[in-house]
Amino acid sequence: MAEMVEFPGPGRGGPTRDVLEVWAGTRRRSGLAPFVDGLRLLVRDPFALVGLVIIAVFFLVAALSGFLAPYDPYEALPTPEGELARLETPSGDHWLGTTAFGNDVLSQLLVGTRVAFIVGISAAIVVGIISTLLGLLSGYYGRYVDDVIMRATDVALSIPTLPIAIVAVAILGASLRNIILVVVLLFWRNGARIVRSVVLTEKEKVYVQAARAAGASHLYIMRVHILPNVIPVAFLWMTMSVAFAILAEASLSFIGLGDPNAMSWGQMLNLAFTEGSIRTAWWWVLPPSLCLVFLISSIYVVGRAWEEKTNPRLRRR
Amino acid sequence: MPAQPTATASAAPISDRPPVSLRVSGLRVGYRVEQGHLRAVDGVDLEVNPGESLGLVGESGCGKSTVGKAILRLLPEDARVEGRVLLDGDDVLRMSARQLRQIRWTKLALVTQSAMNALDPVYRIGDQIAESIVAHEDLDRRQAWRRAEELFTLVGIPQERLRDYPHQFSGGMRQRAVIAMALSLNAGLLLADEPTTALDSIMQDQVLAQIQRLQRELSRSMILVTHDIAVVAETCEKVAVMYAGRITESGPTAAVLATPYHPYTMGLRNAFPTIDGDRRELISIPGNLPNLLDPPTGCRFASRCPFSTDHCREVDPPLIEVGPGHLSACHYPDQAAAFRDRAAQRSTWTTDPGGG
Amino acid sequence: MRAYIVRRLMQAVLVVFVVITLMFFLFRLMPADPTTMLVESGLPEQARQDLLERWGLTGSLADQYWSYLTNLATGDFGTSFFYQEPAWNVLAPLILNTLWIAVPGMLLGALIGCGLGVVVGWARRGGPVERAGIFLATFVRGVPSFVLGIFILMVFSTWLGWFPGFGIGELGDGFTRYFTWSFLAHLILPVMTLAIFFLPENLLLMRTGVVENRGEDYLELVRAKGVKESRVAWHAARNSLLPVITWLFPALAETVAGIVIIEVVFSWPGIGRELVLAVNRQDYPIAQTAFFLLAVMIVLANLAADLVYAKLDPRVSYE
Amino acid sequence: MDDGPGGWLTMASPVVEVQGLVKHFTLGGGVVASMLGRSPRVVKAVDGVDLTIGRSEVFGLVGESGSGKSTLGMTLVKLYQPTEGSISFRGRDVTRIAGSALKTYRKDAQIIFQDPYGSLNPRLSVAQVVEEPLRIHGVSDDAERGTKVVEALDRVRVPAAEYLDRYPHELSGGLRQRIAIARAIVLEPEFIVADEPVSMLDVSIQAGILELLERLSRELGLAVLYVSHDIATVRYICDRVAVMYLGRFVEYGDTETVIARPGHPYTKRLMAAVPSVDPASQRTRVDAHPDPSGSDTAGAATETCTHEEPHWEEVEPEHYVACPLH
Repeated sequence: MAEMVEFPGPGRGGPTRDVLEVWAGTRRRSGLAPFVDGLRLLVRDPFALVGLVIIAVFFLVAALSGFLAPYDPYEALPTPEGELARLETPSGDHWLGTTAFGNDVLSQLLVGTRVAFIVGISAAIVVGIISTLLGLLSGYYGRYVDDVIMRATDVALSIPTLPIAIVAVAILGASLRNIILVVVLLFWRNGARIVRSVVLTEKEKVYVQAARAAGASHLYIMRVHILPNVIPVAFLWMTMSVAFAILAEASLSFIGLGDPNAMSWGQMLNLAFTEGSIRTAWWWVLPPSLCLVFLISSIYVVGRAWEEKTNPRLRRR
Repeated sequence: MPAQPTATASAAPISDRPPVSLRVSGLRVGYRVEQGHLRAVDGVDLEVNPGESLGLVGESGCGKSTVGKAILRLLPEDARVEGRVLLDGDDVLRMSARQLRQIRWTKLALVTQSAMNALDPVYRIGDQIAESIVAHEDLDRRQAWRRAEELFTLVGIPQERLRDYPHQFSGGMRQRAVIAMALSLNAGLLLADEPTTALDSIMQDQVLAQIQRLQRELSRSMILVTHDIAVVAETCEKVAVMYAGRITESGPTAAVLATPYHPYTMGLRNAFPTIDGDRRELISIPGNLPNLLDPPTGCRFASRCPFSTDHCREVDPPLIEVGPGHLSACHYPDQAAAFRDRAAQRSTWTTDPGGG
Repeated sequence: MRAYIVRRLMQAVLVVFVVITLMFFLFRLMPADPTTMLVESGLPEQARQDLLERWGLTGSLADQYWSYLTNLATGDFGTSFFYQEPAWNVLAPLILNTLWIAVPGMLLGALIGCGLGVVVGWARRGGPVERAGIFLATFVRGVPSFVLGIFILMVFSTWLGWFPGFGIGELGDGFTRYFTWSFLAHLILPVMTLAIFFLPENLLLMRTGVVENRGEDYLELVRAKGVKESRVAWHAARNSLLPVITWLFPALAETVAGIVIIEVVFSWPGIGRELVLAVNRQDYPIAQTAFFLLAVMIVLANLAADLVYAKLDPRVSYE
Repeated sequence: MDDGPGGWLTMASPVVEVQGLVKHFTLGGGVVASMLGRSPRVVKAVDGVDLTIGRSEVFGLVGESGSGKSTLGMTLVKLYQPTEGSISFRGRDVTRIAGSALKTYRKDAQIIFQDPYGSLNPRLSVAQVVEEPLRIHGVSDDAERGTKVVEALDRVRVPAAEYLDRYPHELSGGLRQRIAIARAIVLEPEFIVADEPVSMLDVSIQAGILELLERLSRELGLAVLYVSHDIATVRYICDRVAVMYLGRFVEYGDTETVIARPGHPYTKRLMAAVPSVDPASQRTRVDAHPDPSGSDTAGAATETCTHEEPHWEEVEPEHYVACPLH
């Protein structure tokens, strides 16, 4: 006897579709689909699109800074008259003028872009990995593991960030490696919390229970059901960490704890500040300031748009 | 402590407002969504006379809650609402924000489903009740609290619990608190939107009994929006059955449920499990709701109706009077008796999924 | 309630203890001991040994840790290399200076930020107010504190010349110490900078909260009651305050970063600037003490936020 | 339970046999909590339950929220570890199994959840959802999985060709629940817990799902535990029913008998609260006046057994009531 069933709904391909063909069709899927979807959503937001373009331009400049820089950023340049080209206003020779030490501002700016990306990206990758791992462990296994990790982040969250960074870099020595290390130590904690909260929501999903009831191992559940939801969030946190790291490096450099061998935007400002040129040499002060603002803000704007699109509670009906 | 008011005396301090009549005509609600224009409600007429209770019943997606919210003008900004909602002759849909504020809660009060969120979690329940009173009457907070105490007595919650926060109440008590709040200004019309859906059966029964008792004692008009026809059968004098944004059948509850004229109502009855009497066969209605982005022409139920004809799929059936106050939107009212017999047999509803 | 406060206090003490311990080990990580600098300036070996002993730098690590703890407990934070004075005496007068920027700056930022957040959150979804509000807030949030400080300095001090941008001005004596026109004029720009630095995150969080609450059922009921629309928004705002306060905990630690930098930019004699100076002078007792003081400030602020939260959210149980 | 529902409980070859099952939850534990000297709270979700379900049988379990009925179901499929008592599956003790023995049991015992919207991962297509258990159990041959998936979909009357590549959000609640059932039967289990499978569905399609469960039980010889808050639906697919209240059974029996002559005050109460769709039926509502204490626990609580061990009485053949208060 035929049984009542809801209709298949408006036909799709009609009843002639071959089961095996359809089955074979379901075999092909891309693991990158969430990212592609996410990117598509981002591109639709004009602010995010502009942000993405700005980031891409900075990235290109960073990659090509060696080619683009007209002078050696550390070289004290002479004027045609043979004197030190000190605090020259922008000109055809020096598009962005020179510093109090006779360095070419544009060249320093370009090299600074590279430093920003080196610090930002390497710190973000490590932060991403650590936060994801700890967040997964804490959220998925719960109980004592969670208790210990979360209490640790509680304490870590009460420690003032920049002061500890200042002290740590002062003691360990001012180098890019140590700055990256300090950034990682500072930002794993927020990331771990964010990942953990996603895991906590995900692991309570009924389909995870169903997979458990079907005998799925922890690894299987993590891989198939939890990671796909964690990765976009972890990726967002990594993106934001790039900004945090650039910001932290700039702050440390600004107060004189930058790597003496890597001219960063923060260091340029530090030099301008300590030389007392802040109020006079606008060509020295503005470019690194604006670069910092545009790069960091662009990352924030993109991150924000991503969050706006992916947080179901913020989405418009 | 104020003197314990008795059940009858308690109504006295509440302003004496007459029950309200409601007449909804040609109500349409649409949303612009990514895929097009979603017609959530597509031409609904309703009538509630003073002191009457109407059950608005239907399944998920039929538009019953949207109708309720449209009456109170609580729909989101992007909803497009057409038609008339006459409350004692005044059109709610054309009121200014100020007029709307004035009639809300004095003429039209809402009892929502209080699963968890119907009450603001950070305010004391007493303050939330007092808020509605102070907004409309020239009373200070203390006087408003006195009224709230009386209302709590009315719904059977100890007065001192007014000082509690919502999370300290159980589901049933929250529901009663919401009812007390709806009664705070003795509004002429109560709109109860799935008021017992989240409750266990025993609690649901008590709350419904209470709603019904208060509605009758205070002679309020009421619209009860629910998916549960049994709840309507026991609580409301009149019923309107909705399907896919339209009313398919309406009339006195007893007549509609005992002698349905619309095949959808027949199907609903057959699908409803009961514990009284002998065990009957349960028969489900095959098929799905039509797509409201692009509704089919003709009767919306035609694709699932075992009796549908080509005529049904082409021509919209109007609501026809089939008995005193009993309307049905089916082209074949004269065959209703035969339909009822056939609808009771499962073979009538059986379809072959492949050939559907 | 009292048990709750006691428990929170215990947690705060625990955090301070962890910070102290962390500090101890951090400073032991130094490649050379702190006297090296003094040796270079011609300190005799005997004097160096005396110094090491006085600073608790002799003996096993456990002994050092113990003497470090006991010294702290007795209020002995060591002697500054640079000032040749007890670190505590150097830093104690600066605590108030820092608070003078921190408290008004953060309060202003939070108040204005939350207020604007409600406006942006309550605006039409996808409308110009929402889009512009979010964009501006996100953009400003990306401005590093020192860049913000430099801009404000350039505009209001150098260019417009409205306010002084360097130092703390002339202080009065005794009770009127902080009530001179000079001091207040010097206070304005740093406070403004901190407020702007602190504002966007408050705004964004408040707005997120309001938007999320807009969809909640209870708001529908509040609106149905026929109260004024502003009152409906107030309900949403009141509920959104809770996540904002939750966020304050981690944010406070970051905000101190802003304060340190702002003190440097405006040459404001506070704990943060002294920390930076000390680090550059390798004056570790001062650095250590300044760090300790900042950490304690954060812990106390966290404690306050925690208590405020408990007060605002009736669902917090005091058990 | 020696004087328990005797012969009614013993069955020639039961699929599932449960004795004295207890599941307690401990709340508020944790390192910090215990350091601070807070003692954890124990919730007795299931507090001593005996039960047998045979081949091709659909056993009904009725109770309100908080009665422990869902916990019992989830404990039976070992999503929770029982605190005490025993579960045996086809004569094999599975109470404390782990590792590969547990994995084998997972193949034999499956569960269908209440929420058809939450029980399917929105990122997976129907094909991927239904084949998941096969993948987990190492059926590595793609074609073999395909055959089994199509077969399971056939059994739940979902046209595979049409639906294999659809995603959950494209499906109605009823279809989703069918897919969830297909996932549950794809490993050919012998025991299924159906935890409120229709309570979130529209009335007009509930019957179809109930019917499907009944047919699958018959065709595949499945033992089914049908858990529901709604005694009315139970009568359509279950021959036997147990009423659960505060972690214990208060009444067992033949479904029609229990519905016709409920013995325990709680069962009476529960049944009296079910509204009738028939306008002619003049049901009198119990206690329209609210509980003066303001508490929610239905009056039954005060009438329940205070004995430590419930005392069973056979009020009529195949109908047992715990501590009946006549």
